[in-house]
Amino acid sequence: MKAKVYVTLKNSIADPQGNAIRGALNKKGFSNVEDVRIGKLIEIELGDITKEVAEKQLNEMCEKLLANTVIEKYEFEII
Amino acid sequence: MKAKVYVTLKNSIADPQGNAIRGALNKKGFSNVEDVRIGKLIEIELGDITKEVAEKQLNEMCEKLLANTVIEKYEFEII
Amino acid sequence: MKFGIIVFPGSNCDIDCYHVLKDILKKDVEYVWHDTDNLDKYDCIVIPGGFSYGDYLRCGAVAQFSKAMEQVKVHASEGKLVIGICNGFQILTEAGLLPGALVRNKNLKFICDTVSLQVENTSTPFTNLCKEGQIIDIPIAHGEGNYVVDEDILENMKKNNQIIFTYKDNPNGSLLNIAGVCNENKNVIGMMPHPERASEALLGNSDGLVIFESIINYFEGGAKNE
Amino acid sequence: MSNAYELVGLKKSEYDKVLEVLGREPNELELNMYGVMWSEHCSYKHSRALFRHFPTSNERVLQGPGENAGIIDIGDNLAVAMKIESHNHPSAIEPYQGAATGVGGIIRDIFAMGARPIALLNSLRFGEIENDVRVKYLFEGVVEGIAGYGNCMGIPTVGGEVYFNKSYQGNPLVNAMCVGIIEHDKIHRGNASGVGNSIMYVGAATGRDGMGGASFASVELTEESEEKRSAVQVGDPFMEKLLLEACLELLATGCVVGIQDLGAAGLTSACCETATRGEGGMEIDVLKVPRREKGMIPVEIMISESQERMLLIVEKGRENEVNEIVEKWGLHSVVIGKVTNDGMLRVMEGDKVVGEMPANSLDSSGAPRYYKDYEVPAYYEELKNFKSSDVKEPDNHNEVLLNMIGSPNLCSREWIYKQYDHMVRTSTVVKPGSDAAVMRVRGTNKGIALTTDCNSRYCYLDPREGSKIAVVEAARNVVCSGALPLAITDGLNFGSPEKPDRFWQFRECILGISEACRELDTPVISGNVSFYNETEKDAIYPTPMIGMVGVLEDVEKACTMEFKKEGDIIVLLGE
Ligand SMILES: Nc1ncnc2c1ncn2[C@@H]1O[C@H](COP(=O)(O)OP(=O)(O)O)[C@@H](O)[C@H]1O
Repeated sequence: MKAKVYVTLKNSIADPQGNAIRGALNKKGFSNVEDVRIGKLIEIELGDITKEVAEKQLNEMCEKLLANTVIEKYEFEII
Repeated sequence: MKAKVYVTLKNSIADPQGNAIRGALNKKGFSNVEDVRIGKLIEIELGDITKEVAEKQLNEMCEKLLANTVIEKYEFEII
Repeated sequence: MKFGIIVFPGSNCDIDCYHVLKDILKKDVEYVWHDTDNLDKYDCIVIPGGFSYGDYLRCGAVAQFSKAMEQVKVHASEGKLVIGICNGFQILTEAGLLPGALVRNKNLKFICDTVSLQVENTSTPFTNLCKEGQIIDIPIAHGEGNYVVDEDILENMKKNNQIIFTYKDNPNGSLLNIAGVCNENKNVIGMMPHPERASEALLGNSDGLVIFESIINYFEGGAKNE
Repeated sequence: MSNAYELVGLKKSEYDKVLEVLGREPNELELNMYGVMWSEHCSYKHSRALFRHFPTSNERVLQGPGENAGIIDIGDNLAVAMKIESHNHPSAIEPYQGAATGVGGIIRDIFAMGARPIALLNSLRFGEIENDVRVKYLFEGVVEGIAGYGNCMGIPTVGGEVYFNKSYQGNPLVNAMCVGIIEHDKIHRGNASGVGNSIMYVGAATGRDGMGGASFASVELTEESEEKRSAVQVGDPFMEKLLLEACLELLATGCVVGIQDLGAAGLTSACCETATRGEGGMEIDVLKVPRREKGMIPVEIMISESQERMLLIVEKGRENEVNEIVEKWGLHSVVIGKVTNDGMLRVMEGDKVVGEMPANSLDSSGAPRYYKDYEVPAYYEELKNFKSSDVKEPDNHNEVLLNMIGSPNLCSREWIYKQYDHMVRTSTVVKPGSDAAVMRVRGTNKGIALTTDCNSRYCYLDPREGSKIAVVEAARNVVCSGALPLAITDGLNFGSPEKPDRFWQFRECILGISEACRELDTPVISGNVSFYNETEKDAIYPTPMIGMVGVLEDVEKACTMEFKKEGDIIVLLGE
């Protein structure tokens, strides 16, 4: 079982890195780019478990380690 | 037009960060976790352009700025 | 009184804190390995700077899971003192012992420099020897020291005087120039600047000593508050 | 490129030498091992012959060139270990990781001697930065990579230098220097001694990183090198921090008889070098080597340049002691072979012998050695006609001064060293921004002063004089900080040694450094050579970077360069 976890900053949190990249893209000629937000994509090889167990585990992993819920939100996808 | 860009390390490139997180998850009781790879998720607000233009732009952005193609590969999705 | 300095894989400033407490202030101090399950004998726990677990994923994220941090929670709940410096501050926020989070510096760069701090609250165990509004020059060295916190929590923190240090000249984009905060009980503090790097004339700066001396005073000198 | 030996970078004459040594044709594994070991980077085949000019000993030198690092006595049973190392080509391709792994490699060289690393320095060269996005990218990436690795390790980066000049446009230089402190009786060396002793492997698992990186560093940068991009190594400073602490703890137990880091040419070089310095032979089993990727074949395991790995030679019977300490630091160690005395490096794959070569034939002592022709370049004769009296005096001196202060080569370096944690471990008494950094030596009143210097424009104009100037500039920086100059480590960066004019520059620089070091009694105790820093068009300026250490008996007497207070008297010394 494999999963992809997407961790992104909450909307209320400023993203200086995203801003810097937006600025760089604008300067490079992509003047239409209005906003850039940088998050994380975490790919996990979960081994031989069922989908239910995987879901339960992923929720726990995200809450405990993969995301800091003070500033981040997460989503995941099992594939 | 909005896009999500996924930037990940090429398979041949070591991912010390992913390794360390795998170790932490294993120790935390998720002993089934076999591999963790950490990449970036970049969300871009592209403004009012057509899908074709968006695709062209995204390819260029990735090659030039968003991914370091020496060690990373990328994919994107227009939404 | 006795200090314990927690050593995680990747801690770097453990020896600096030890040196100040032991060699300069002549206090009883021990290193405590991260897998300890007992902190009973210590009055004040120091969580030092460095890159615990490489600071991979997020600074301080992995360290919060150590056995030692479980004990730090117990220690804090008993009202004993905890001071987290730099990475230690990050670990304390990750562990939920302090409010808020530390994100990337606004300029996206690691910054090593000496900055001026204003002491905002002198009635804590960590600042009781400071003068009201005192300015101290303390080194910083971090890439992720930009303090953020939800507005409602911030309001509470203000009401409760939990903002302890602010930067005179904000180096990293921190909300309200915040450089250090404490918990509601005022027995757990976290600060990005490194007082242990400013505790010796040989290094050209001893402004940081007052923080360690305050802690000692709190235990041994009949603190002026609490 | 049809011959197998050419593919691994060997010349016909070199291949003939392999045939002669083995008395048969090498198999693929063996051929590759010769290829990496006899590359310029590992064998110093074009430079070794000139090293005899260097003064390398005096009563203070405890370890001269030839080991992982040089060691110089600073009195009271204490000594300084130091070395400089280039990581130019990797940094040209991936600046962050190239510079980071350069720092990682030089730190391992220092703790492999048993020394505690206490400071890092670096010397950087880039093309002209104004209006060049590629140069900006390289410069920012390199600085960030150095910061990323050193900061995480908790070793302060306390000094360095950077210059911009068009000769480095396609060939940036990234040289990193590390300095450690050690007690005289705690010095360890990379010897595989004691027949039957165990060869143990500690640290990161082996992947296909930097495959052929050693031979890669010895060829000119061309379009083709783009293809080798997957050869990029990624640094893991956290792993290295654990490795450092574990190794220093291990060395204190006395169960380790030899230790060597796995750098260029990976296991191949570590095995043949330790064997040559020790009992002469070694047998290792590639199947016992921890691997990160599936399906790796013996040759990949033997020449991989994965980072953060060490080879230990452990007293037979004490392997468990090693395992325990290593595990305490969250790492693993395994026995991969044993010391023998038959003079052979035998590579096993389980029970099967897959390669067998005289260990000392791979090592630089057995590698080819060239005595190249040299020739005074045309430009040198031309420039000799230049007279400074022909230069018109500027009308507006203020404007000239402002231009100079604002130029990339003279402006403040604060932007760089603010990104380096230069204060961690609270020993930096004189911080970056002065002539030399001064570090206290914990537990004593002593201090050491550290600097790197080289004005490569001078070295281009006159390699012999320019390199002397580099040495004496370093010495002046050390002296102005209140310290007595003791020794140098040199990072020699040049174009192709196979071109007579470049080789002349190299030879002249060696002679210049030697003369200055002899005069100052600051022997050369370690160093590094990086050749082939040229593109199809041009070579870099000859760039012999000088890293110098000096000692202060009383660190409180350290001196900084700024004016202290109004009314102080200003004296000009010298002519
Ligand atoms: N790449 C670098 N890394 C760290 N420190 C640097 C670097 N470049 C310059 N510095 C520091 O900045 C200061 C000024 O450098 P430089 O102008 O080269 O000095 P000098 O000409 O006196 O040798 C020195 O203290 C030096 O150590």
